[in-house]
Amino acid sequence: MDFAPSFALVAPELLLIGAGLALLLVAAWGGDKVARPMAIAAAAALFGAGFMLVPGLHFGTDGPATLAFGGLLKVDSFALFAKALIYLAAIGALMVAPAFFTSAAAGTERVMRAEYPVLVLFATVGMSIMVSANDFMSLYLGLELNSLSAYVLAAILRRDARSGEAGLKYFVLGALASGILLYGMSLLYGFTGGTAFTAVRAGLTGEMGTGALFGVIFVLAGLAFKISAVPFHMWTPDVYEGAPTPVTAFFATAPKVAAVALTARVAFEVFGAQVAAWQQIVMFTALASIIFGALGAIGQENLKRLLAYSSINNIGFILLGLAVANQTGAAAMLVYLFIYVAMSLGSFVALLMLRGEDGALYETFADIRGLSVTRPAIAWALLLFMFSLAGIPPLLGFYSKFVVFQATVEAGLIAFGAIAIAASVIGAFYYIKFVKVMFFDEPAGVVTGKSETGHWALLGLTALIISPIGYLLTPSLTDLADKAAASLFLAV
Amino acid sequence: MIDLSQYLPILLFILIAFGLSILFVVAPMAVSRLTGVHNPDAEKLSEYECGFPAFEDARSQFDVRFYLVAISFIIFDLEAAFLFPWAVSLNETGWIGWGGMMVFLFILAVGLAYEWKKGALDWE
Amino acid sequence: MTAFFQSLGLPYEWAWTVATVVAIVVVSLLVMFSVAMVIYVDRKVLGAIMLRRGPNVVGPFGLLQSFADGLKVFLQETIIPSAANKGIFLLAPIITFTVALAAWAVIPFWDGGVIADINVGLLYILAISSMGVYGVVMSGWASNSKYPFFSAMRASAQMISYEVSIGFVLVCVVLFAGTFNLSGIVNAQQGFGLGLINAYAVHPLLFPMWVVFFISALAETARAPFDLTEAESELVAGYQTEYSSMSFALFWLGEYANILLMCSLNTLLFWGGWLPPLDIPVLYAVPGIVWFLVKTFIFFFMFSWIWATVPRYRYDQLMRLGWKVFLPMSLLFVAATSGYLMAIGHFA
Amino acid sequence: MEGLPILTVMMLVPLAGALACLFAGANAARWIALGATLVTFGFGIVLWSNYQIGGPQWQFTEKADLFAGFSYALGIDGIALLLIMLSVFLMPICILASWDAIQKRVGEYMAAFLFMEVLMIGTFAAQDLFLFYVFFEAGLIPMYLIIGVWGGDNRIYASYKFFLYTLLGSVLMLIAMFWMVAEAGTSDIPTLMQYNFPAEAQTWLWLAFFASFAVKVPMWPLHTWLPDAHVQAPTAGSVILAGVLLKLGGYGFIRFSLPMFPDASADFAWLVFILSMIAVVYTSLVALVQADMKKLIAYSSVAHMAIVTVGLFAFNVQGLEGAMIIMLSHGLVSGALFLCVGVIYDRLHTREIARYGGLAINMPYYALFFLLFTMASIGLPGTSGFVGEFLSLAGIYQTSSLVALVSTTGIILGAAYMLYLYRRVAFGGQTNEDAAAMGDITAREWVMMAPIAAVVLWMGVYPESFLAPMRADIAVLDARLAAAAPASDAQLAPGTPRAEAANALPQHENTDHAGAKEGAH
Amino acid sequence: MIGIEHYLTVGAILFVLGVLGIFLNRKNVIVILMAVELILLSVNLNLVAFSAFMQDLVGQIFAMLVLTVAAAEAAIGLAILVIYFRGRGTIAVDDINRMKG
Repeated sequence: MDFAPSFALVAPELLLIGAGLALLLVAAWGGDKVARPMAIAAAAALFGAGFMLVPGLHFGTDGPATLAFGGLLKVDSFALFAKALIYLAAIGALMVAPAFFTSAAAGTERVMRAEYPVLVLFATVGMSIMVSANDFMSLYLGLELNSLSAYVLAAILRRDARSGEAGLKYFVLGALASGILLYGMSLLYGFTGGTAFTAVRAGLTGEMGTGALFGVIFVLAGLAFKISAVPFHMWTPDVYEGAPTPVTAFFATAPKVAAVALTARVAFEVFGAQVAAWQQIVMFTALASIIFGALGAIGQENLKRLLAYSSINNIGFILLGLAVANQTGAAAMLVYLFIYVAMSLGSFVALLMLRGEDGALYETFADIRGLSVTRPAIAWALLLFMFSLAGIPPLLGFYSKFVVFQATVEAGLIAFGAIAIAASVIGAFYYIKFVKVMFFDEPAGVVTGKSETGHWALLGLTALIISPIGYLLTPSLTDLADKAAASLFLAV
Repeated sequence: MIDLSQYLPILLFILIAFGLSILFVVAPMAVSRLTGVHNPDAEKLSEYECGFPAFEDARSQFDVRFYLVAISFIIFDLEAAFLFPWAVSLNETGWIGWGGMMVFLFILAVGLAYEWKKGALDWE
Repeated sequence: MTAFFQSLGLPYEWAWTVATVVAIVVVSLLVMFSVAMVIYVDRKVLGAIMLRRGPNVVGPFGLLQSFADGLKVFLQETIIPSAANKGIFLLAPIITFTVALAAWAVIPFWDGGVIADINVGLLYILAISSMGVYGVVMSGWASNSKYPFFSAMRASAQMISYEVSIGFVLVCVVLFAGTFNLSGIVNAQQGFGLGLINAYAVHPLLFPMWVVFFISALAETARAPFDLTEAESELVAGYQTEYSSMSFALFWLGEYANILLMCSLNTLLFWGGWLPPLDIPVLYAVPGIVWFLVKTFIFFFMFSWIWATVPRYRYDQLMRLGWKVFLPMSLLFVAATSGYLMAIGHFA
Repeated sequence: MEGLPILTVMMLVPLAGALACLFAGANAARWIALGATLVTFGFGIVLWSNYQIGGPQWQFTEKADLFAGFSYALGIDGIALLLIMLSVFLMPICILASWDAIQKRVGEYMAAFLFMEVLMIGTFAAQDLFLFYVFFEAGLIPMYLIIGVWGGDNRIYASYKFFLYTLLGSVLMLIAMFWMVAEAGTSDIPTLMQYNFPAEAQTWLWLAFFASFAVKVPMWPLHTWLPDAHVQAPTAGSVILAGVLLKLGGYGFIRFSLPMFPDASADFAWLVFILSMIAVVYTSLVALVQADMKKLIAYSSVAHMAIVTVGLFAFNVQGLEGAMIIMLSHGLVSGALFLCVGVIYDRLHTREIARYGGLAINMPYYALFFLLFTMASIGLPGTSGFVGEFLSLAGIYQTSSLVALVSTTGIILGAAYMLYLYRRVAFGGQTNEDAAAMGDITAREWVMMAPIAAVVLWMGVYPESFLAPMRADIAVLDARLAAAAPASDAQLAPGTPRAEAANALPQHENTDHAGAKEGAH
Repeated sequence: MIGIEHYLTVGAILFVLGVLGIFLNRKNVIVILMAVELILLSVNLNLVAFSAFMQDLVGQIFAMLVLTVAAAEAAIGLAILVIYFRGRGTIAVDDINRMKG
């Protein structure tokens, strides 16, 4: 068996694993002192890995040539799109970390742990495998590699009680989710006779037996946990609040992309023959996520918690694209994902920049009162992000909702789309509360801390992307998303 | 289907050994009751201490290093679990199988090195 | 034996069952008897090295000393401390002894002299001996007393630490033998050393592994110099402190049964099992079981000898040896052995 | 003018101004904003003078394909032209009105206004369904900020209400737009205006659009955001809200609901009528008892806009023309009235009517302007209000005499509350010393008021200038609606034309009738 | 004779026990860890049973994979638990409530 083509296909992952292992040793010998250069090196590795994706993304790739290791992995355009997004989000999470960990915000430790970049790298590799999984085994492997790294990341502030609690909660519910997912996989294996996606798909054609149906439901439930869709969302606010903010920024972006991409792949490539069985479920989940995400956010005082609900809400819209169950919907979903990553990363960077002189983090509404006077640039950026999240044109957030709803309506799910879009107004309520607090209220706390250039760069970049100028990106974004969605539907 | 019948003697053995053990535990208790040596009192039934009653719960906190050992054990024992089937099937997997396992071992060695350097293996 | 019972007119299934049960009982009783005898040997050897006499009162040369001790504990009162968890407290010795006996199910005493000749015998041994930790932990926990608890923690940490290296050592052997079947491993050793010596241990790659295995076996069975679990000055009698009567004796029996098992594994895995030391036809005249017993006894003698001569390790030294010496070393040897075997075309 | 994308330029000028203002100091921002709006107004005049009456329906068209099936398509007809003119005309006045009143965050304030102007021009000029939506909806952001940051005490409640009401309405419209585009295969508004959607689909689409425009117009009972928003917004914000943003709703009806869903419009005309009738009577009565000047004017806006909707759904030329003229007139007049309130608010910092009195004594010019705009609001002949109201009521009378009757009470009540307001503010004794000590309007305020007054009179005396550009477009719309027009209850009994008719022009019966009604007054 | 359905039933029972253990347990977080292991165990049982039933080795390979991951999961779970315990001094489930909302 010639493995050279397979290795070529997974070259980005190999690079990342190599970098991760090397950095692990650096971390062991260098200690926390070298954490910052390590973060830079990790970001460079991610950048390099991302660069390797460019040809495939540009020309589009699908078909049998994308199968690696005897069909365990499938590195098609869809996987490449998701990977690119994941790498970008991970770079963002690395960029914002050092300033946070060395400030008072990180509690008594005030030191960035050298393991942070390593864990981010490993989590990214896990996600990379997830999105290109073509077999339940590789799916599970990637998922767990990601999850295990993520559990540790959530609890990385060892002296901080909230961080520990976040890690514990994330772990317990994450493990439960993996268990449910796995149980579903074992049933599917038994009732379809294989773990490869193609085999399961073949086994699911025609009338579906009870066992297989249970398998499908369990797998979907487990995935819903991972993407924190209602009714499996309860861990999200606690974890987002408790985890250190750079980690939260990471959680809100990269793993979301990976889990959503994975869900889409499983839904279309594995359960593609049983669309009727899952479409209703996904529709319900999408609507419930939109509504409960929006309702839950009302009354929250903690900004990270609020953004957690916001992410649940956004997942609802993303699932809307999935519920459409056609290629347009999948492409819309990917476009939404990209814009969501930009918005969410930007919001968290802005949060990270809100610090007092001693570096303590401001993370409640009371802290950001009158921010437009004290830190106008951050306030304006946050304003853009919030209106964008609310889907108000001409910001790019509108475009993301636009494509998703367009797909929904074109597929004839009009009532569904109408309910969803009406529910999105509830979400707008708390997004504009942000703006209200920052712009209308009198200044309260003195936010005078300085911010790093890296933060400014990231904030500026994300703000630029979601500003109307971002529409310049949309043609190429649409093109990439279309290619990716097409490769997903090649199997169908 | 794998032939499980060759495991039947093992099952029998375990049952018999178990029965024997129970017999050994229960029989003396019965004997001591019959012979009348069974007469416990509070002092006799108190736990062993240095002459005075225990100050605190015996199951108090213990060193976190025990956890570290347990965790390391799980990881490396499972590594061995992967090695066993590999060791008997090298003739079929050949150099590719060997190379794959070496990569696997290398990654674990890196982990071990990290653990070592971080002091997880020290008992000081 | 099945044939014998069949000849008595029993149908095959019944004959097989009866034969097996008889064999099991025989093996169990033999093991217990051997344990009684090696305890006596242990004490004698210790006495001799310390220039004392050792047991010499009960029976000729004190040969019946162990049986007298056994009778004594049998008639003792079983004390269950009031603070203990009764069920677990009683279950702990049962498990210890059960697994110590059950491991013998796959040990071949001579060619074909095995109760269950399963293809993964070695794995079975590993699995069943790992269960021994449960007996220790349960006893320490259930006693609800300080010293047993600490001892149990120590003992389990120690046992699992060395189990890791044992696992890797076994992989090296299996790489050579190509099977997990113990009889198969023994047969593979025939004429291994230059067509002359029936032992794996003579190979330069395997001899260090045997040393590792032997020392790990000492640690695994908590024999001196690794008997920290019952370091009397610190921990009284270790996890058995609260035990009395036959429950106490079961730990004792189980421990020695495990020691014997380790000795026989040394024999089987590295020193040719029932095969004569040299691959010379004339030596095959001696029955295999004799070779097996002799070799096992030699290893037991070494166990006693070490007990009498080597001072006890500190706990940190013990852990360092296990994790920082044996583990990397055995890991390296797995890679080296497999690489070597691939290179010489052993698997072709 | 050929080749110059004038509409885009008109949007780029204030956009550039907005960006400049964001980074400029307070005083510089004021001048930049004034300059930008004046330049835009100048372009507006160029636009109007180059507009060919009787030329092609859509002029100054620009088109560039974008993505997701929609394009950057601009172009105006007469209706859009006039509304754009209204916007660019009011804008410099708004800037002037904020000249001294706004002292904090001037740059951001001016930027918000200029951005608002971009969006208003864009909304009226958009020829693509989604582009329209983008401009339409984006207006929420600057308006939310204007009310919230520079508004009165209760600004937060008002801004929330404004934002959420409007958003809820418009997202439903978005869904309808998606369906329309999927059905018709194009997002081009002129095409869609001629597209015949299935009748049952029209019902839903109409309702979805109605949800958006009814909030925007606003129609009773969705109007409650309006008094809050008007009262809390700064003066210039109120001017823009009343002057232009309310017109977006009317424009939406005339551009989308009526031509795209004529059948549904006819079916739902009764709904519009009932809501409008309630609005006219109810809000007029409410206005009568207001003690807050801005609130009073805000309620009067609701009443006036109800007459607009009545006129729009009259399904005839008079109704449509009347509605358009009311929109323009109301844009000017209510804006001007808010300015009047702003003038005295700037001096005394209260809007309570009772705090003023006898202003005619110490502020004679102010009282004059105020009087003019009050009369225009009432609809005194010779002012712009008269023309629109007359045409509109004449139009609806053909369709439903009952609706016309009820709507007309609005005029009477309007006279009541406006004159009552004027009496309390300008006449009577000078009860408060500080009110009596206020000086007359300044030169800046002259510059704000005088142009509006001039246009109000112009529109009242010679409405043809404003009717002419729209005539062809209204005719097209009327033709489109003709098939669906609901049965009329005005049992028109055509009389026998007299041979010796005073005007020898060939006439419609309608005009005849309208003339008769006028005589009856 | 024991058929595939018997294995599946046991697996399902174990799975349900594990899930219940997570949700109904209010005392100790360690119990939750054990419940998670129970779930994975039920999965392994299913996989191996199916694998044997279908004469297909993939299930057993998958089971090995699950075993490994279960071990890693237990390791990390314990580690997090230790950190949490150090911070809070308790591992009672009801005390995990620093964040509520």
